[in-house]
Amino acid sequence: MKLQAQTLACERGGRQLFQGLEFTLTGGEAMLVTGRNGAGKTSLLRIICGFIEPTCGRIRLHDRPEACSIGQLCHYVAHEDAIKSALTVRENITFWARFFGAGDVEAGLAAFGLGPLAACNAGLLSCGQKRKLTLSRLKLVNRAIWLLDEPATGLDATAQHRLCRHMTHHLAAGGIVIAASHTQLDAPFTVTLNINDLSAGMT
Amino acid sequence: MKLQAQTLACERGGRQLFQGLEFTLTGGEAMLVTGRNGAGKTSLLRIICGFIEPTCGRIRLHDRPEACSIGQLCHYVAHEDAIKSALTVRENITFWARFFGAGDVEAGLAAFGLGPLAACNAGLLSCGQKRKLTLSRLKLVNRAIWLLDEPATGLDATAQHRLCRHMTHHLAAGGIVIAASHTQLDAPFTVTLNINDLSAGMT
Amino acid sequence: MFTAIIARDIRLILRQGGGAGMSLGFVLTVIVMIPLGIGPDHEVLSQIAPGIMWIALLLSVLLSADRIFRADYEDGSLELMGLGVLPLELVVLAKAVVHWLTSALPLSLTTPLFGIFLNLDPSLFSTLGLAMITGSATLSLMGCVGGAVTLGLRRGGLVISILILPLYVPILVFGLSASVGSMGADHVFNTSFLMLIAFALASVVLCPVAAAGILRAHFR
Amino acid sequence: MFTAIIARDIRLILRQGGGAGMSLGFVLTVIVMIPLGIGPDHEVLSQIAPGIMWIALLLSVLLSADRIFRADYEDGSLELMGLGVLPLELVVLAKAVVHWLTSALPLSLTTPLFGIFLNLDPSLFSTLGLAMITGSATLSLMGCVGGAVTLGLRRGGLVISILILPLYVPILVFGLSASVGSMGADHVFNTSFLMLIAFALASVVLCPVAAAGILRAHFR
Amino acid sequence: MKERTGKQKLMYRYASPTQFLVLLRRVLPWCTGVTVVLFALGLYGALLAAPPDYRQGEMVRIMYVHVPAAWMAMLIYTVIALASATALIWRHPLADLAGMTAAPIGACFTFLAMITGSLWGKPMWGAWWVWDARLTSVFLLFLLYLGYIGIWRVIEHPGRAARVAAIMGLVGFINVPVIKFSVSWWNSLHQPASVLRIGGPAIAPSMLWPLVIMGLAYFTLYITLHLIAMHTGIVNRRIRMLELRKIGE
Ligand code: HEM
Ligand SMILES: Nc1ncnc2c1ncn2[C@@H]1O[C@H](COP(=O)(O)OP(=O)(O)OP(=O)(O)O)[C@@H](O)[C@H]1O
Ligand SMILES: Nc1ncnc2c1ncn2[C@@H]1O[C@H](COP(=O)(O)OP(=O)(O)OP(=O)(O)O)[C@@H](O)[C@H]1O
Ligand SMILES: [Mg+2]
Ligand SMILES: [Mg+2]
Repeated sequence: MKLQAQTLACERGGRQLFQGLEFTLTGGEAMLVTGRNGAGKTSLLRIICGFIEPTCGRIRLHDRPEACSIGQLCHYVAHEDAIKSALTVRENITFWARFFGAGDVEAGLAAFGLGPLAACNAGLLSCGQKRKLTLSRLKLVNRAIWLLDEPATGLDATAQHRLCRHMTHHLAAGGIVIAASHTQLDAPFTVTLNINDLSAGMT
Repeated sequence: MKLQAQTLACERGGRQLFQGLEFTLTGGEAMLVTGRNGAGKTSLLRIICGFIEPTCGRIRLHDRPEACSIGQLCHYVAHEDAIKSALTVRENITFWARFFGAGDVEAGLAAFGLGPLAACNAGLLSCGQKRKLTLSRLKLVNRAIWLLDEPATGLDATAQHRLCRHMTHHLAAGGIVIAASHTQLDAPFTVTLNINDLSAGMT
Repeated sequence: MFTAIIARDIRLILRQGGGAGMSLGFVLTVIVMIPLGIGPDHEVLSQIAPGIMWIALLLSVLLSADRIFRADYEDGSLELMGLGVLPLELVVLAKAVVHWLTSALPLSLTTPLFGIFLNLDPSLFSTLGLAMITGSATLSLMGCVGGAVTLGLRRGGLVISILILPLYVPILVFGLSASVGSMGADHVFNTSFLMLIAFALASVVLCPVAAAGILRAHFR
Repeated sequence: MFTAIIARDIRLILRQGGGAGMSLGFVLTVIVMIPLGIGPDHEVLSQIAPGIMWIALLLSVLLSADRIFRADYEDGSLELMGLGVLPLELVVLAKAVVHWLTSALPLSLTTPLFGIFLNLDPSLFSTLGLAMITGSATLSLMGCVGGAVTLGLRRGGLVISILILPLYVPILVFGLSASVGSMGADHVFNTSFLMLIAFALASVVLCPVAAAGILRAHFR
Repeated sequence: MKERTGKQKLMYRYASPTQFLVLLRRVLPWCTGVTVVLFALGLYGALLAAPPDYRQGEMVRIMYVHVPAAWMAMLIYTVIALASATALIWRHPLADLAGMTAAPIGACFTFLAMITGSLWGKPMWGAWWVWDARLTSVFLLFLLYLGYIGIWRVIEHPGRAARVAAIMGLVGFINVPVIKFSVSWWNSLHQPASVLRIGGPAIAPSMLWPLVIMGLAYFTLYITLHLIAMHTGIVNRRIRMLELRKIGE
């Protein structure tokens, strides 16, 4: 499997965010995307999973494991949590497990130690617990590409450590991880992409 | 000015989060609150500004600068951003400046370098830019106590540095800062309170 | 600070295409559907026109009540307003004023226009409009109480309508009798109209207090 | 996956007191207000009852359409559903089914109950209910299109009513004639009813495609 | 904790949930017994002893079910209002519980009054329902009950729900007379009172005593049900606490 970006350029609200962005990641490689606020990290991740079209260039996936779109091979963890506050933790996880198709609910609950909170109403969780719930989607079904947008927001040290372990496992299993983050993540990133360098010279 | 917590205990959803929590902060002192996810950091800040009643104990403010409630002396920066996406950055700031009473809009815009984005629609800001907008409320009017709940979420290095500088200034002017954070903040904290130690022995 | 809230909220509503537009759209829908639904008979229409106008007003206020505090609650602004120097009761009052200005008032002012479609007796235009303006002040204030209650829920629809309906019925009754009273005995108009004013005054005092109490409960 | 969405949404709606409750509450409000607004005269009530029931149904569907996708859009769930194996068109269809099950169906089933309050002719209970069930399927599907359009706006009220109203009018007309047709010539009932079914079938195909297209545009 | 005055101490002593449970268990069997006896007497009086009405015939027996139910509907809302006021002023958890548990019972009695009234109305007026002043206000009272129950059901956070329900209970209570007043005003305006004549001739003693006994029976029934509901409520609350503890561990 090989994920390749070719001369990507992105424009939002009439401003050129970056241009000439290139990278190639093969299975087992992880990329950390950095850059100042508003540089376009989120936009890049959204381009990869197909929500935004780049103004120029394109994303290609070679040797894809299944015949489907890139988006359908991605786990995308956005800033938003996609949690229903009226459902319990377990119900939230179960829904995504069923939606993604035969996901493993128990694995999801165990991924960030949410087991004891399973019967708890998701609306009452603390900020970090919500983030854990969001991240536990990663372990529900196996998808080749993980796109993580500031995954560590609000996580305590233990949870951050767990996240990094999951990333490492995923890489070891031949997956690809692309994470945008301002904080230091302990995962074995092979590439670091600083978007600031690719901006068209504007703030 | 002296802010004092006496044998505070807090219960949420029938569970005891912490008990016997005590601290005393005088003007110029800063406290960092740490603890694992769900330990009760947010709850503590909300108790201080009066949104939640503690099950036991109380918060007292001695030598208060003005005759009003503790909440009215606080700048509370929550997880939520309190930003209207239909208004521009400047309009958002102007509203809070007027609401808090004769706030300084230009100081707010300058605090985190949002000047160039002033005419931009707040709904289109990136995550970190939104956080900056939220934090710029701190510089609109002068309030003695700053309660910051994970203020650095999503901020890039420059902005984090700016935030720490503002905190330092505020302390130098005799203010009090209480910040809950999982990431390292460079501000001169005089006290660190780890809530985990005060929990009633439950997760 | 009071005016800051009013100015911001009006701007927000203008920009988001809600408020006036929304309630006018709603009433328009009702007015278009009524002749289709119950037949275009002039006599019948003209007879039920004041009632329909009032019901449309009530429904549109009822339906928008749910949103008075929702956005501010969800993005944390409302909480911050609780830390302001302005008492929360006045914040509620400001919200009620905005709600009234943007949803009830435009409706009351366009009564003649809509009335024409329903074959409303032109002599009723002014009394109906006046009664609607007065009555809707109470409706907005009570709407604030209902809106505050349903904050915890995402779709408080049923609860809000069941809670507010009993509060609205007296307004409907007196408002209607104030509007059409001039057709019959003149004193009825006056008494009912005075009742509407009395209700409005009472709710200016009571509703903000009740709503603010409920809001505080939601901050926990 | 299709059923996962349906199961979750129904559970959500049950738990949040929205959906069925909300539309029932709305219709209840209308039913209480109508006699208060236009007088409790038995004859008149019974005459306009079918029209009122239909209008109440249309309005309640119209008003809840705005919320079909809103919550999922705002918390990012909708986006994620766009990355699922299930085509977005089917996601829309699932949402429409839920909307229909929870807001239009309960209303159609409780027609007799509400009919009693409005002194509706009991011989109309079954035809009215049946016509409402069929017609409301189309209403829900079209509501999805409207709901998708207004996602960008916070209060899409006016927009949605103006957009969808023209689409709803034919349903109102045919639905009404299907409901009361049995009183007069029998073939009217049949033709109108067949038209309702035709509309429903056409929208099952067209509306999800349209709505899914609009949703994709919102993901940008 | 706040200092308590002597009076409050007394109140807290009898109103502490544990004390209350003890009291409940002692009183409940008596209440049940009295209710059964009164109902036996009342039903005998209503169905057998009381004479049929000269105009309404046997139909009049519905009255013995209908009228006390209507009385209870009004009484229980008053209880809710009192409980709400207590909850707001003294913040006592038992007051919240009292209001919460009274509402469904009140709603049932109101519904019973409406159903029996309709059953009576069909032969008397030729319609199941008319929008007469009294009926309208009963219907709105029913909605007030439903709204109050809805608050408890729908707000997830129990503490919040309690406060909101207390405020709305009071608001509703202020509103009841207003509704009553306005609706009769409206009715007298649109519709002469002569159209509907609820009730026939003045009540004869032979019909009065079964009615009074049925009234008492309904009252004790209500008391019994309310006590049971409060008992269940307290026990449920404890179970929930235990479960939460378990989640915590
Ligand atoms: C659904 C329909 C009805 C409802 C909701 C209803 C409601 C009530 C209420 C609330 C009361 C108590 C009034 C008070 O004590 O002040 C009451 C009493 C009474 N109702 Fe009804 N009622 C209905 C139908 C009827 C019908 C059809 C009849 C008989 C023709 C009837 C006969 C009576 C009588 C005789 C009393 C006792 C009168 C008194 O104590 O003043 N009701 N009803
Ligand atoms: N309104 C509420 N009702 C019941 N329980 C609540 C409520 N709010 C929070 N909790 C619970 O209280 C606990 C502490 O929450 P709090 O938000 O204070 O944690 P925190 O220390 O800020 O955690 P984080 O680091 O994740 O932000 C959590 O377990 C949460 O589930
Ligand atoms: N829908 C949109 N329309 C117009 N401009 C947008 C839109 N979304 C984002 N932008 C702009 O694009 C720029 C980049 O946004 P993006 O969210 O990609 O930044 P980011 O690198 O993720 O920043 P952060 O570190 O703050 O999360 C920002 O300046 C933002 O204002
Ligand atoms: Mg971002
Ligand atoms: Mg927190």
